[in-house]
Amino acid sequence: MKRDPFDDDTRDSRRKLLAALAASAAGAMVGCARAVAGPSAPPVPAPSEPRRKWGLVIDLDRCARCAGCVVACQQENNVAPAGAKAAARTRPIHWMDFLPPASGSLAATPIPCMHCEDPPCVKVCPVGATYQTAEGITAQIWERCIGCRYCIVACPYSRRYFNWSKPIWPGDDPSSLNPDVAPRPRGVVEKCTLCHHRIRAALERARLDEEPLSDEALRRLPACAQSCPAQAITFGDLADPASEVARLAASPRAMRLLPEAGTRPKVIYLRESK
Amino acid sequence: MLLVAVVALFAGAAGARPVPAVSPRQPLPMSHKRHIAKDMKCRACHQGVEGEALASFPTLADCMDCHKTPQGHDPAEPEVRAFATSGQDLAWVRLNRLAGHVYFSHAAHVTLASMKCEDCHRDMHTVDRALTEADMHQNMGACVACHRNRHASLDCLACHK
Amino acid sequence: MKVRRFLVFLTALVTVGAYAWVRQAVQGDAATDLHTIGAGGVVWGLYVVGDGFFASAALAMLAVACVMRVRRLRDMESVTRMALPLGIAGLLASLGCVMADLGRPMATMVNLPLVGRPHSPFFGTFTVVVGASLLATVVHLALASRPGWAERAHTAKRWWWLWRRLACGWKATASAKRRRERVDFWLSLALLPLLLGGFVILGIVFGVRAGRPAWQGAFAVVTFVVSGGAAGCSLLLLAAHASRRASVLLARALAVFTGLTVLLVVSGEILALRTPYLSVHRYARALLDGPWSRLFWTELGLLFLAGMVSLAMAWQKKVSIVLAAATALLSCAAVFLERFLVLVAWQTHGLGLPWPAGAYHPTSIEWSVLVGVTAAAMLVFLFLAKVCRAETGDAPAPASPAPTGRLLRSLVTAACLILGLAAAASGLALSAGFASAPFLDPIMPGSPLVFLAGLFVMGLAAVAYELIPEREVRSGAKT
Amino acid sequence: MSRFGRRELLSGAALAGAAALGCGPGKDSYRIDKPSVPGGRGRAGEERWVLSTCALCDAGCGIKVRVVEGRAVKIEGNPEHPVNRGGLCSRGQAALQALYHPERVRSPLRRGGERGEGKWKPASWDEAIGEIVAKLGKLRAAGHPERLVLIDGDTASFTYDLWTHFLLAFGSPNHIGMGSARAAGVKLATLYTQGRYGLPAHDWIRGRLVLAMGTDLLESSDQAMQFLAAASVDRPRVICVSPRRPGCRFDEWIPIAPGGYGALALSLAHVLVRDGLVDRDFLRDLVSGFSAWRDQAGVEQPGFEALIRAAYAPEQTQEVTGIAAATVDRLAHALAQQRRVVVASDGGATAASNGLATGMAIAALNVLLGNSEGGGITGVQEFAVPHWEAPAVDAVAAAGTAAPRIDGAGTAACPLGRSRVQAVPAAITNSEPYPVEALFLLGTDALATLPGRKAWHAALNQVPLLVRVSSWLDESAQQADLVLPESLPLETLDVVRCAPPAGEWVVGLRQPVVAPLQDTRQAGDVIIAIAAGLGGSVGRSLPWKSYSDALAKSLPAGSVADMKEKGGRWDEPKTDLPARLSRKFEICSQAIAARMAGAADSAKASRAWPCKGLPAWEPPRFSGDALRFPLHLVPYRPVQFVENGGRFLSWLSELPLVSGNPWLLRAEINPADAARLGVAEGDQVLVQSSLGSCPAIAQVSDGVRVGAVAMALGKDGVADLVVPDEDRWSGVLAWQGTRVCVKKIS
Repeated sequence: MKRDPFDDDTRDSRRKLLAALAASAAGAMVGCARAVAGPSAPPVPAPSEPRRKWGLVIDLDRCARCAGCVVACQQENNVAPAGAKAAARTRPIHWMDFLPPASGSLAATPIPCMHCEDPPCVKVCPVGATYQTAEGITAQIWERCIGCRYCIVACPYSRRYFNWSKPIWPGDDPSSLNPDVAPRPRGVVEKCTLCHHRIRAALERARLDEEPLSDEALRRLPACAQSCPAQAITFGDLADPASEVARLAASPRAMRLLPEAGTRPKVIYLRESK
Repeated sequence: MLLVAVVALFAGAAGARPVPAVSPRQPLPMSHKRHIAKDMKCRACHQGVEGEALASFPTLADCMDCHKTPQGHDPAEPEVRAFATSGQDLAWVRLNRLAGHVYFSHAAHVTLASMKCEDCHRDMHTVDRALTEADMHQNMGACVACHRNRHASLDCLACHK
Repeated sequence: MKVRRFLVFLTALVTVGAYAWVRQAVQGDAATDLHTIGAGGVVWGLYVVGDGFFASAALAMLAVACVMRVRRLRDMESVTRMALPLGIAGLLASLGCVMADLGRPMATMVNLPLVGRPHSPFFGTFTVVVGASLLATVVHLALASRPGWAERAHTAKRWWWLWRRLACGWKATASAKRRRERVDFWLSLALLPLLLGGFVILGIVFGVRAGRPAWQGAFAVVTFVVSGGAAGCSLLLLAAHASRRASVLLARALAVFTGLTVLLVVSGEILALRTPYLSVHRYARALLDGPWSRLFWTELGLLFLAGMVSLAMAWQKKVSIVLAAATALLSCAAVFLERFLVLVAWQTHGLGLPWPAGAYHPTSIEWSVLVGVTAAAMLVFLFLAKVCRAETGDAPAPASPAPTGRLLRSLVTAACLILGLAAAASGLALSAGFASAPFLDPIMPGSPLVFLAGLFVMGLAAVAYELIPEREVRSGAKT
Repeated sequence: MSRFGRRELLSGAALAGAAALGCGPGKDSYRIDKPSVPGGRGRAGEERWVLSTCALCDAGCGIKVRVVEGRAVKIEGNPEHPVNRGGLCSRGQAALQALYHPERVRSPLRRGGERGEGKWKPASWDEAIGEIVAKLGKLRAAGHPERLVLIDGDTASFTYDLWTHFLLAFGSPNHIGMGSARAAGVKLATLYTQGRYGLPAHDWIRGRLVLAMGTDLLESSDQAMQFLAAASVDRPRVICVSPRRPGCRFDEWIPIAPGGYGALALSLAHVLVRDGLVDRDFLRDLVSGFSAWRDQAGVEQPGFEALIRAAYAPEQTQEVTGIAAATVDRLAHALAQQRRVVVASDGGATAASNGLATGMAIAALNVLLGNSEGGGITGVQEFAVPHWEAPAVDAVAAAGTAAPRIDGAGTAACPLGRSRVQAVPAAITNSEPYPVEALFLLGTDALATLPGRKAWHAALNQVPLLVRVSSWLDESAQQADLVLPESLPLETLDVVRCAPPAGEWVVGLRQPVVAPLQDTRQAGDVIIAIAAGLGGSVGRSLPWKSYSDALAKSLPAGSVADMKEKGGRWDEPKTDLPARLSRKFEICSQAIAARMAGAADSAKASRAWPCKGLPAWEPPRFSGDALRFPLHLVPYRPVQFVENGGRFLSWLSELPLVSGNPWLLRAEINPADAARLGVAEGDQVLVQSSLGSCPAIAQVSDGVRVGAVAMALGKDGVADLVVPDEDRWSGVLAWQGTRVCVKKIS
């Protein structure tokens, strides 16, 4: 390989390599030592930030079932349309979906991932591709996933989707893809991330501007909540008693889906009232 | 011990993974050394570095802010003006590219964590041209190690997207 | 000639399966009839059913064989001997099914050994059931076949050198035979908990699903184990037709297993019909008179028939090869259906939320892969059965003085056992990570591999014990 | 250090594994490699939000578009915009998919083979416009400018006004809107009772009860966002009246027989008057024609009160509405009790042979409820119009404009209508009143979305020059001689009239969010280029260099620049509603009387508007033999319905609002009917009308009234079932007036 005459980091890279070798050896040893010593300490959140618990409240009374949130989610999260052919085989992906009305109920229910406090999907993942973040998001790391679909089977809400084939954008043109979200390859399970990239950006922006992130700024943060014309979807920190979501979650209309599953969802519905 | 060696071997091997062999030519033979010698800061040209995720490259207009008039005796300097008159876009070739599922914010690292450019990039004091090869060989191990040392978030979602 | 034609037929089936698998690999899982759950489909289909069927049958066969070995039933030797290659073939088939099911098999081979999580039943299925049982069984079979190999090293015209290498130092001395037996006993005893553990884990995968109020789950675990026993016994019955006593014993066991399965399936169904949970009730109705009713009643009918036939054989104390084959076919089909219905019908009709009911019609690709895997497993079995033949003069070991002890052997064996146990335990502990949240990674990457390696080293204890020669024959041995 | 080097291990092992298997490391499947952008991508990572106005329906919601490195990547609602206040429906967001759609027409196309053969030759804009100019020039030279016909679906944007302007100068009266196929029934009712053509503006925010007539509020695109935005503050109670259970959230659903809305409205009025639930002072002051009155000749005329008292007791109408008298009583009392009521309707209720009368009856009900006192109608929307100098009209143009319209609107055939697009095919085929030489088709895929596909097909084939202005090679474009690809709204500058709630006045701005991706042009630029090509008085009438120049002149100086900051112009929302009615509400429309008087004598004799301008409701007329076709077809516009090119947007097609395969066409049918017909859920059925047939999947649901079959428009084949009958006065297309039968396909 022809080397750049100005590039003098050949030595540097060797040094780096050696350093990496030493570091990894040390790391492995410390790892062993730690394992013997006991459980490793969980990563500490930055000291100034209180522990948050993100949640969504969906007001079924306000929701008019316009499905704007569905497209907003697909657009924001680079969900490829299934296309007429694949959809004919009922394999569309909708992180935000609509649950058909149960008998006795009047209308369909928008249903994102419930971000359970005790997520069954996390328990069954054989490789730790899905886990719960410190702030309560049930996350999925695409590259980890091996595609066994155990999490899909375990999820009582069927809120996980498998990429049955390679995602294909209309005309193979990825122009409209959101650069903040990685598209998922074939054979990987994907799911709602509560627009964590938007949360991350908002937190970062707030820290850069040196202003605390207010509850008002958070309420419409995820794409679904932002798009909702009736403002039926509210996002926020359930752990903060002053937040709008916490207030709504305390409403007598509040309910959770399948409470008997013991999953304790952090997506809370407000019953239709009238 | 054997296992440790294997781990180390893997780690080293992956860390030294080669970057693409093609050396793209940059549109201008811009000398970092001379700019830095004039006491310019990195952010003067890489404007996004303090407030945005991407550090970004200077546009032709940014260059022409200074180079409308000759600034020194570099024989290459007239090239930038020639470029401006030709009407072409100044298309710098981006060499350092993260994996597609990694999020990295310059603002978070430079402004919030007060890291220096040289902590990750090479020192440009001595480089007499624009980069023709990626100068970043960071990998996840390095990211995680640094995050751990600085008590930054170790959450997967802190960096993955 | 007949055998050769059969081999050609099997090879053709394997080729078809391989072709189908390649097509699936190219097209993606869209080539199957698996769909998004809740949107009218199932995410787990034929492959996982096959995995459950093969694994449970194999585990059952191995368990039966181990019990016989542990009880030192000498005249059951032909059965126990067949059980090992059958078990290996079954475990390999289940492995094949899982690999065909995975969305990213390549990533699995990297990620699972590196960051596998024992919390997941999938880890259990994969490493304990398939990996560990397979390893142990292979060790077991290899050791048990050494006398046969040694004999062949003398008689065979071709390949004698290979047999000789494989037999590596087998001397048909009385003490060696005693040692052989002892190894068999301990290996079987060690395998039993492993097999039972695997059984339970698989039963959990198929039965109690995390987070679901799956009422039928409580029964499903037991049903899974019992029906697995039925499938295993029926297959063993086919293999054991040479030994009358073994056959009758197996027929009796089979009758019990099938009867129990019928009982469990029926009572499970009745219970499910009477639960207050809408989803379980829907599932039960789908079996009783819904879209799955035909398969459900077929399953019960097959089980009943198999039970009747085996009962008749046990009663008559006579087992004909035709009847044995028929029962094997009947009960295997029934158990396969049981797996299918528990897995698929539950996904189509048993969801907790009011998603529309689903349907599942496996594509030709799925069937081809399944058939290919089955055929490949049969080939493996035939190969192993041929290679690992018992020696002809299989006389019981004479009551000779106890084998002379040897410090080195004891030391190495003990070291292997302790080291292996330590590695397996620490591997398990490390990969379990003791809830080192937030991301539930093993404390050290690769610890699942350590766990497996530990198990392997434990298996090596048996090898060491058997291979390290007696002091007096040291000069003759070539270990 | 417990998790050190996980990544390395993974990738290293992957590399080793890959190497062992003889293949190199794969491409990074997570990387998004975007193609280059015309005009450069800007600074790396550069990101901005551009304000604009949505164009997927006539509501005109404010949008903001996220543009990263020169590409639009997300559309969101503009939180400041008074129409939608930050929200955005699925349609508006799908505009992004249109922008980057691979099937967009990339440059002007000229037909290269027979019509409909699908052979195209790319042409330059100069060639295409040259061809049009040559043809139009000949028309004017021959003194027949009226033979140019323009069918235009987009009335919201100023481009529509520019076309009108152009046609005036050119000399054709044939600017045919799509109103009769949409909400003209409601708009004409507003015209004849309140004096302005347009949807009534409701005070959604203060309305506490919404009575939705023939609409589920989401389908009624013009009003959906106002309703939703209002619901975001405090959701009113929603009562839906329609044969099909609405898809939106509702509190009560009253199934009604198709075409019975007017009778219901009059019955409700009857109960209100009978039980003394109306505000007589208000009616006296602000409403004319409620009680008996004397006309100019001094003859006493019966008022609205007499009409409803005589013929519209709930007991009298229950047969035609299918709603029990007790229900009507209860409903009327609920309305009266609530006071702040919005009686909403759109094209759904009025798309019947009694459309105009139905619209007037609903308008009357609104007024009877005292809605102008807050909570309901506050008048009609005030629309912005461009301030251009009147076009120069020469003799040819004057003569041409004076010619009758080919769709017969305003003539004896359709005395009270403004346009009648469904009459165009017959007019072309019969060359009645004169042959059509050139047809411009804009904003609608007439062949696929309007009923009577065969007639349209024959007619389009007969036109010597058919120009389709469209982004898609849709069905109508397939028949065209020239396809002119218009720039999409996200690529162009335009000014649009939005449909705000009552008391507000909103003009939206569309601005180029991204540079045009293909060789496309804004329709306004095309008009100006054609006018310039024609020269003479036409050229002088459109003196602008470009459409953006014309826009700058259409509004006060500097407006467009200001609007770029906000995404439009609007007053601060008025908090001191109610704004009073702008003029007296004429329950007994003098405008209708005047128009009827003006119509030809023969028409007067044969087709006198009954009841002298009162909402003279007649039972609906249905096409098709009741014995052979026993069921009523209820075509509806689902949430994802987009008139122009909607089927190209897969996001919309895949909305999970139906279970199962969203791409399939479903026929929703009541379980009682299904049992009678032997049809089960999921069966393949054939829906037949006297005009055509179309296969569908049966969806057996109690969400459809007995005797009705509901099918979503926007999918192939549904429009073909509809027999294009119409209201004989207003020309409103009777979408709801077709009988069908359903057969199981074995």
